[in-house]
Amino acid sequence: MTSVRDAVSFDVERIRRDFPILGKGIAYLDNAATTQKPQRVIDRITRFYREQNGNVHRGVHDLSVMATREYEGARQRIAKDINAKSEREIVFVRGTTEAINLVAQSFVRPKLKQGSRVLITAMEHHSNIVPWQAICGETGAKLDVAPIDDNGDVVLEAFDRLVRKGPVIASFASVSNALGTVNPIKEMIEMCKSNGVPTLIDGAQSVPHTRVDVRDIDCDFFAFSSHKAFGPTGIGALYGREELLNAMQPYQYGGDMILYVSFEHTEYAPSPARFEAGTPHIAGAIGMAEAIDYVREIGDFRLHENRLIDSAVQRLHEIDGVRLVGMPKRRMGVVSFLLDGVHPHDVGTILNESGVAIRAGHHCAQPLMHRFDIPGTCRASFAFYNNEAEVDALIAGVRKAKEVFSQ
Amino acid sequence: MTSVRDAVSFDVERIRRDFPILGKGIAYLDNAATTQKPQRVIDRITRFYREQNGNVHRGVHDLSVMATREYEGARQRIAKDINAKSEREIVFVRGTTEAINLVAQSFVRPKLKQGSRVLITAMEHHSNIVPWQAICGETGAKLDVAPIDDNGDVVLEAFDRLVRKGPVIASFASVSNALGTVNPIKEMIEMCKSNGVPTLIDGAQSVPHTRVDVRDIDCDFFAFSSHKAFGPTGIGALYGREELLNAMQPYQYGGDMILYVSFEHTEYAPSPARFEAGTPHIAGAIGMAEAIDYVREIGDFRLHENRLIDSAVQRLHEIDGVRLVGMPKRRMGVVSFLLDGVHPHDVGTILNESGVAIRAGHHCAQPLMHRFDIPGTCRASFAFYNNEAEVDALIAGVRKAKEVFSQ
Amino acid sequence: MSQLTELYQEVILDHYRNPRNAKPIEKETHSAEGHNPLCGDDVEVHLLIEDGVVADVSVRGVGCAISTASSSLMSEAIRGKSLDEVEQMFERFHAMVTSPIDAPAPIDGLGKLEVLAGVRNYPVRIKCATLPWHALKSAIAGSSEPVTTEAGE
Amino acid sequence: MSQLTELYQEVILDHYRNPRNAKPIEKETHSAEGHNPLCGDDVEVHLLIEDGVVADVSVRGVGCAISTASSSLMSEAIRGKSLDEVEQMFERFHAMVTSPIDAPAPIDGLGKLEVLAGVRNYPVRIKCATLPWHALKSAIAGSSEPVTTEAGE
Ligand SMILES: Cc1ncc(COP(=O)(O)O)c(C=O)c1O
Ligand SMILES: Cc1ncc(COP(=O)(O)O)c(C=O)c1O
Repeated sequence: MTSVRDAVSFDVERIRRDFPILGKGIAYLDNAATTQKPQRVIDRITRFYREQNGNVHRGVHDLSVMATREYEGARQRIAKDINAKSEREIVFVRGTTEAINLVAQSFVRPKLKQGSRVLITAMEHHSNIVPWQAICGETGAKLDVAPIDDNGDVVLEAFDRLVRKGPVIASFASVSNALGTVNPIKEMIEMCKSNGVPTLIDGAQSVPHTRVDVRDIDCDFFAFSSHKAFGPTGIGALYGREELLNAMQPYQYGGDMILYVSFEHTEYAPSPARFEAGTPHIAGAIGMAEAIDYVREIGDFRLHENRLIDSAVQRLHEIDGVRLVGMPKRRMGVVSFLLDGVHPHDVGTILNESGVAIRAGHHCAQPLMHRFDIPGTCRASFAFYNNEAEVDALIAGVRKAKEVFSQ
Repeated sequence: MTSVRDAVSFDVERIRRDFPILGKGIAYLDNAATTQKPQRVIDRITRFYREQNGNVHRGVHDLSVMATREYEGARQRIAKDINAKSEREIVFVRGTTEAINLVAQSFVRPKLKQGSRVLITAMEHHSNIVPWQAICGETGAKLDVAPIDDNGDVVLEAFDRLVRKGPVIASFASVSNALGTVNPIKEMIEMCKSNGVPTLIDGAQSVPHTRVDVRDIDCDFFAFSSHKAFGPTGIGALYGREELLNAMQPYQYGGDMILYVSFEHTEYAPSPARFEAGTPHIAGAIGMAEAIDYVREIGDFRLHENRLIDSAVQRLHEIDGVRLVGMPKRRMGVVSFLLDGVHPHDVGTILNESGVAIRAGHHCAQPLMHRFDIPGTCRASFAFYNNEAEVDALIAGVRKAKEVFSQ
Repeated sequence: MSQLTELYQEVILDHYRNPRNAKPIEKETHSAEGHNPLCGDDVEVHLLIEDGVVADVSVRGVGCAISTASSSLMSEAIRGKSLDEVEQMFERFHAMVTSPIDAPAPIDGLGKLEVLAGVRNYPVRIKCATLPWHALKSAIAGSSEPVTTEAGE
Repeated sequence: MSQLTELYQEVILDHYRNPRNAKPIEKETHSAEGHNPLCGDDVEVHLLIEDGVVADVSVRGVGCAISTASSSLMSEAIRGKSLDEVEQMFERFHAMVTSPIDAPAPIDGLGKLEVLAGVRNYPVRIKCATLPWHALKSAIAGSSEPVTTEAGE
């Protein structure tokens, strides 16, 4: 792969060739749902199964040792990428959803009682709403929702006010999957810290676009999914401060997460083993680390991505009858919009006929849709491998939808 | 691939060529830990990522539709293979461990109170012990353990007696991963049914060797892992009767498992969506189904496997100083043994030097080891692709270990 | 006619823009709701069933063109029909929208509803067309559970 | 000498078969347990520390040849040593068994313990050799938690 190059020289056409699914006639603008995989990641998975496949931990034979080394190496790679203190702060999970459920069950739930609070924002994904609802419902705790303004930005004063009520956790997205809002997470975490409130960042939508430094933002937990960051399905990571993780209850129970089992008594291993009962998704973890390697090597694509998004926003805005949903101060990856008199789902179908893949619907953010009093939006979401020709296709498709519905 | 052929014509040398990792000088006899993958399964995963990758459900564009079709098709394939009534009875999970945890949390836990009982056997894997310990500990329920005899067979009268105490569930392995014991699950399930006791079968070790018919055995739940059955890591299936699944609490909360979310109230979807919060391991499910297709097409390998196991048992038995652990009435896949005066771990290291991959240790079955008053065993475990030359290598390796330690 | 213009033909757009029978009815005996989580479509079906006949009907909802038009067309089609006829219509409609695309759609006895045959070409949209029918069926069955298209169809 | 015969050399097999200092001691001031979930090894270290010196020691356990021999050799090596010397020995031992295999092992000052250098070639077995040392350290530190090699090494 290419070595680090500067932003100006980011060559998207060259990068596109690394992705076998691209260039087959589909303008893939559904990256917030899942991303495409570079051949290198696919090859890495293949190589694992062809040459290194064994079960991890506790094996004395070479394949098991090799698989363990690669699996634990992947953990170290991820720890380093997000600047965790140690690889023991990285727990492999199925994805962001499982990571949030893990924190909800093992960290938050035991602390909840009647009158406790949990704080989220009005723009969260269902995965960052429903786990909290469930445990609040079970314990009589209250779920506080920090409001957002009409642009789709969190109202910080209101957030701060809710932080001061002392929730057991504040859990919020770094980037909204439905609006593209970039939250000022450093500032928000700072508010939480100065009130002793632990934080969980749902990083599903920022990780594909920007590198996170968990020690710099100083969160307590950070969750993300590999499949949204150019890696395989079925794997993701939960970062947690080691001292918190080791004080938490296990999440699932079984092989590998215990030190000692008898029928009378069981001792649990420290993190990360404590949270990884059963055979993990070994190939997934390795592929996830490979995707990180790949992304770190292709150079700085932020300028390219920003230009693309700006162009999409601008050009959609110019179409008569298009209304943008969310005009946040800072945006990443996502543009949500509506076309007058045409339901998003119909726009989606017509765009698909034109070879443009977008998502239509509530984007697993129904409460946010209620906030804007709409049933859903059309969402175009971008990755570094998208290009201006794909924005052209998007614009042409929207115009086509307008035409079909103006009969 | 080849079409169905009869047992006599099962050509192991030909089958071995389907597995790229075989024939590289390692006699892989650690199949109970994880199995190797045929090229066809690897290719299927590659094809998904290269041509069909999209997020499942709710997408209007072709890639999402295709991914959904393949993912749900995999579910149907699995449902058909195990003769479930409907694909809605198949929940995708990370593996057997997660499947058992799911049943423990969502089906059993809400029914437990002080004095309730849960029934397992003395030969269970930690994954089928610790989840029950955890919920029994939390609720004051009692974990009953049906004893096994010196041969490693469940004492059926004792099992029956414990069934009559009316446990909330009886959960037991179809085949022991540590001893190779084939449990008479049909008979055991029958005992449970006639006492109204629901059953969960840990099928991790039988599925790689024999086809299950869940309606014939008439269990309520059945759990297994793909990676132990020639498929990818990070995926497995829980079968459950539809009416039970739909009456159960969700397991994890998030996207896709809900019908409707507001901040006040959330409605859960029926099975399987109810239990599949978040983006699933799409490639894994597809690869798992492909592995099933492969295995069903290579012909009947039971005779071949049985001969191999019989030979290993026989030839190990002939070595002076070797003691077999477990002499069950029926055996599948696994031979556990000890070499006098040599710790299993040292045997494992020496076998590895001789190019033979076995497992040494407690096999995540510490209580079983206590039962036999041993710290662990050497375990050779077989799949259909093993051959007599690999048994030769095993025997040679054990003799070598004897020699090294007889200095 | 391209598949797209077949799907979004004028009759459908007309029913989408001006859904019939959307006003509340004065007297009702049966009702049900339906959700399609895919589109976020919601539909409510209210019926006045007298002597085994659909004497009055109201169908309301927020939805895409297909589900809205399907609701509206359904409301017209079932008014005055006996429950047996409605049941038959349901079966026929279902058969039409799920029929294989390599043969002509079975449109017999469906009348105006045949304009929805184009949905066959868009498997992911079939649920949009059948949502009001499922809600209808559930209303007639007297079930109080909201129906959903989530669990397959 | 092959790697295997280096690993399982006579001294090691001897200490495996006849572990030294395995009898309980009469008076003890410090003790700790260690587990290696990989092998199922268990070890107990009991110490009598007087005036900063290991005056008596007992190490018992069930384990593989490597951990048993390492326990036995350790017990001999630390008897009569000051805590500082023991600490230094721990560091040196650790450095030896984890040293890269492409250079000679650093065996300076390790005396008889050097017979365990062969473990370097078996990364998966290093924990076996270090288990008793970790238990020792934990005993000296007065920690009551059993140590484990699970969480890395
Ligand atoms: C009998 C049995 N049950 C459960 C498990 C756990 O399976 P997994 O690690 O795939 O979750 C295993 C695998 O080791 C097993 O052999
Ligand atoms: C902001 C956000 N959080 C959480 C999730 C859930 O991620 P996953 O489905 O990978 O568990 C998503 C993905 O849709 C998301 O966009």
